[in-house]
Amino acid sequence: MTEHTLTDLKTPDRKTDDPTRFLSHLELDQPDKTFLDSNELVINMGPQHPATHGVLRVILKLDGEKVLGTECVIGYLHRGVEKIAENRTYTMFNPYVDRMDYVAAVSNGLGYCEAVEKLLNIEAPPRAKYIRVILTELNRLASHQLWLGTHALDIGAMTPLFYTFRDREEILKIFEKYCGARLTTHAFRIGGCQYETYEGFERDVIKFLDFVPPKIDEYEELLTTNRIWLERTKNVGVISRADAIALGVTGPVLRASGVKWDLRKAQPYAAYSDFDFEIPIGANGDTYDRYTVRMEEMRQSLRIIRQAVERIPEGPIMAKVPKVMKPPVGEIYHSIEAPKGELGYFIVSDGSTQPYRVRVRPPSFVNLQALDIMVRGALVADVIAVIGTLDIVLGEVDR
Amino acid sequence: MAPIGTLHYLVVAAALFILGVIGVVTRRNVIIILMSIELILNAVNLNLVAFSRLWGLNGQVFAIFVITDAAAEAAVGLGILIAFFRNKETLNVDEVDLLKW
Amino acid sequence: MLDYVTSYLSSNTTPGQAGNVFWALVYIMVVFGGVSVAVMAMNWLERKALAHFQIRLGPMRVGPHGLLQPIADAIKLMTKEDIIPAEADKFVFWIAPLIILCASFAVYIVVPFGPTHAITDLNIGILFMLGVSSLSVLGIVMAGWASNSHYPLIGALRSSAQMVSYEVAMGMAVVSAILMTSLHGLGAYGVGVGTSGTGTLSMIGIVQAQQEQHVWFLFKFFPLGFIAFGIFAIAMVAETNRAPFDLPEAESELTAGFHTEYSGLRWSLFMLGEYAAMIAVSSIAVTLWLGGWFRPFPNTLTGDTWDLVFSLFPGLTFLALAAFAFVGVARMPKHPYFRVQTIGLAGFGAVLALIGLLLFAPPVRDRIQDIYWFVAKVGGFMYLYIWYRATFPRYRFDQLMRVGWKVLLPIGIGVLILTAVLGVVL
Amino acid sequence: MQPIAQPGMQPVATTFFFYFLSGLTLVSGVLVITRKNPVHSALALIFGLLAQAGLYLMLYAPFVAGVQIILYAGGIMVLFLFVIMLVNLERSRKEEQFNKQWLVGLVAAVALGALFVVVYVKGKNLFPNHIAQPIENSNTQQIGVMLYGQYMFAFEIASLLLLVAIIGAVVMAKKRI
Repeated sequence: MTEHTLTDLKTPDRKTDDPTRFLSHLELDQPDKTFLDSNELVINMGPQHPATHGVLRVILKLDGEKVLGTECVIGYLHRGVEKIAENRTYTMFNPYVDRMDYVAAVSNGLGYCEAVEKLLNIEAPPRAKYIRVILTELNRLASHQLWLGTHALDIGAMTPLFYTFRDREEILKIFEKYCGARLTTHAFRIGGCQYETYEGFERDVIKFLDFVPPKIDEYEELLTTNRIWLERTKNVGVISRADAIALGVTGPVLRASGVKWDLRKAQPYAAYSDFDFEIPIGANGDTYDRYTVRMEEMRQSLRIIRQAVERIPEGPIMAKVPKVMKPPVGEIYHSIEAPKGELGYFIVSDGSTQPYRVRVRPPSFVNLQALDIMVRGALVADVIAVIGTLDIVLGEVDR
Repeated sequence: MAPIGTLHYLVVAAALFILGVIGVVTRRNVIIILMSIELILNAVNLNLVAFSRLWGLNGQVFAIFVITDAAAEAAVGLGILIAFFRNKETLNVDEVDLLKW
Repeated sequence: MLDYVTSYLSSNTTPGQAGNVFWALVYIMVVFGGVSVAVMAMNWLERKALAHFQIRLGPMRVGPHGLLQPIADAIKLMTKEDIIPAEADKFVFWIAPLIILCASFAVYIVVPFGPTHAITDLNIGILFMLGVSSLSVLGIVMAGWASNSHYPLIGALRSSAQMVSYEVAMGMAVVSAILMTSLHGLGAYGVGVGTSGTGTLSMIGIVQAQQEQHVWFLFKFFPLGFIAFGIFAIAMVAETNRAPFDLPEAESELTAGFHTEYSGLRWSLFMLGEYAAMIAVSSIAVTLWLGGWFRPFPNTLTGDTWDLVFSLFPGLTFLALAAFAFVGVARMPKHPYFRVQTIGLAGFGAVLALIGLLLFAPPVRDRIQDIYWFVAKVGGFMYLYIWYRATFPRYRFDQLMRVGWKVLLPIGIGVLILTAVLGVVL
Repeated sequence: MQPIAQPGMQPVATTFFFYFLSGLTLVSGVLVITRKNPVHSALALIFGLLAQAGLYLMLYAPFVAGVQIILYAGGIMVLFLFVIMLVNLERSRKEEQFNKQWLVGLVAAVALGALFVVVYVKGKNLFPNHIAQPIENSNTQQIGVMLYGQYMFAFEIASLLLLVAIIGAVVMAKKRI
């Protein structure tokens, strides 16, 4: 056990009412002395702000419009999900994970279910795995659509928001038909799926698959070659390959920096090893690359769903799971590729019906770390673009 | 009421001029001193335009030149002001007592 | 007294020029009232058109198809609590929206809706318009400063820099159009005194110059007029702080820019000023490049038949709108719940149809025609504004400045020089 | 002095407008030099400038009036407001705003006023009685011809002056170029 030293962390002085207090331990770049010296401006962006995607508070230190440093203040949506887990049985905790990344609830459920399955050493039947893949990929699509709409709205393009929400509705309808919920789906159970697919599920999905590609083209038509969009996103919020890896960012943010890392390929879970799909990567690691990567990912998701629907096997959807789950003593870390990046569950079992400790590695939280180095030296407007491109969900950041 | 003639305008201009002078002499804030100078220039303009009604358009042309000069003066003056404020962090004209910064 | 009132009717100048105070006041009332109504209509139209761009319905509840929504909004805004921040500079905070409002409404004094349909015709008309509309930046700066808050201050700084920058490019485009009034082309070089084709700054004079030269300035010295118009069309969007140049009030960055701290009536004054300014700059563009009040092809499609055909347009437009309303009536659900709405829409359609029929009456027809064409052209610009807003993302501040100074201004200067050269050479 | 009678043009309530506008000019002038807050001073100055533009219009100088509005009210005053916002007001507002030079100001004012009175009273007869025919309808054109004809050289010098001012302002306000 190595000794941890915490001396280098200066604790912010919370007694003073100065809003700059959070910046006290930031190494701020010196302001541009060519203009007024006293021109430093500290502004609070959030927690009530139209573009911080919820209740994120970003303290910006500005020199005119240039960002000298940022600090994210989080916790406004903290609900203690991890602590709650310690007082719930494994089954009871399952619906809670839906409330973390509420726009990708299916993925969260999948990660949790698979982690517990791994702990219990059981495996879901193939049909259940295929259903899981179809639903999580649909969820990825829905999450990316929501991201695109809000991101474009942040940059000032109003219309894509309504287009994406129109098409996302079709996905939510499928979810609703499948499990009765639209947002916090709770679609999966430990050991498989609770529900068999409804009558006409395949037909609905196929219909959706035919419906959505022209819509994606429509979004791209509005944005991809739009001059203003290009100027607002190219070379904005650049994060290099090395920085991205060092900060531990994952998901499309990492792939846009040119790292071909996707857990669906790297350590396949569910039924992903059965499908043929590409991992889109970017070159520059700027906001535009993240945009193209996500757009391509939407198309790849459609590919996966089509293969899964065509090849979906018959059979049971639930493995044999004990009524009272008492996993053996031990610990497990299982991670999946959620729409926003690597979503990991670290579960420590003490052999009882309740987990001893659950720790979630949320992709948004880790990706949010990159905000500061992405926006230093940029302008205020870029901060908005970068927050949008990181695709954070505050429910997941704060848990 | 007497009909309005050139003299009326000249009196207004003179009053404006005096106001500008008082402002320059009594104020300390550089910005307001610059504004008082604008007042003086405006008084001159009013005179010029008023006279142009008597002697043709030359006065108006000169008024335009004066406005041009006022723009140049304001730009340079405010530039100096910013440079001054950056170093002294004050707008008080009494503090400008060194020939260097 | 009655002579004083009626004497103007036979004159062929604007009331301001004729020195007729009574008619000038009438015109002022009509124009300002008309602009206010136009702003309300524009508000409704923008919300509806934007909604249909974005596959939604927009206001549908207040009145049939939300027709009464602007009125409901106005009442809401007027009855809202009027908040002045404790740390604000009260007087400046109070006066800032008024400055913007006055600046954007004062411009209408010289807008020529027809050869005699203007409040007055200043012989520095266009200069006056540019000057007065540039005053609204003062209101914005003051609003931002007086709020004593960071977001409004940044918004105000952005906005003043933006408006001052784009005024330069705008001025270049305007000057090249003014230059065209004095250049008849084809050998007539008339900048001096006594030569033919003296230039003019008067708004009415500019439109008449286009008629005399048998060309909209949009097509003069093709493509120079076109480029100048393009520069103006871009700069005017920036001047009015509309998308994609709506940085001063960029919602996602600065919450609401310079009017973040404003609420209720004061806020609505800002909006009124903004929309009035939009209509004002559009009318500058129409006057300078699109032939003002003239109907299409006033010189080629002449003759009584064509005159008749074009004079039917106003009535036909209103009849078409009425037909549109009646289609809406027919498509209303036949549920008792919708009875009031259906009757309201039918009544609205009937009013429109009545106006349309009224406009077919020959005396009205002749008088209304100029105004109709002017308003129709301005309406086209209004639609463009909405279209921009639905389509474009927002520029970043440095990019905005770059476009203004490094793209529009050099092109504007080039166009100006080329216009002058072509005027001499041709 | 004879009132200006314009053929074909009936000036509307000239006397009233003259007193109204000049009153506005003078009151705003007083406010400019007495307000503590520079923004209020600037606001007063703007109103004064606009009132003066009105006076120019009454003097049949529409072009100068337009230039006054565009350049002074729309340009220079925006610059002033911009600078006022840039410099840190919180601190500078606490400073003493007035010099202890009331006496000097008073003396200067009285002396100047006396001078003006003397000049105007004595020189009243020097003003010619004839009035140049105001050429309002082509005022702009006349000024243009004069600017580019008779005053060509001055005009070029003025443009040079503006260029120098631009460069000077940039050099002053920016430390590193």
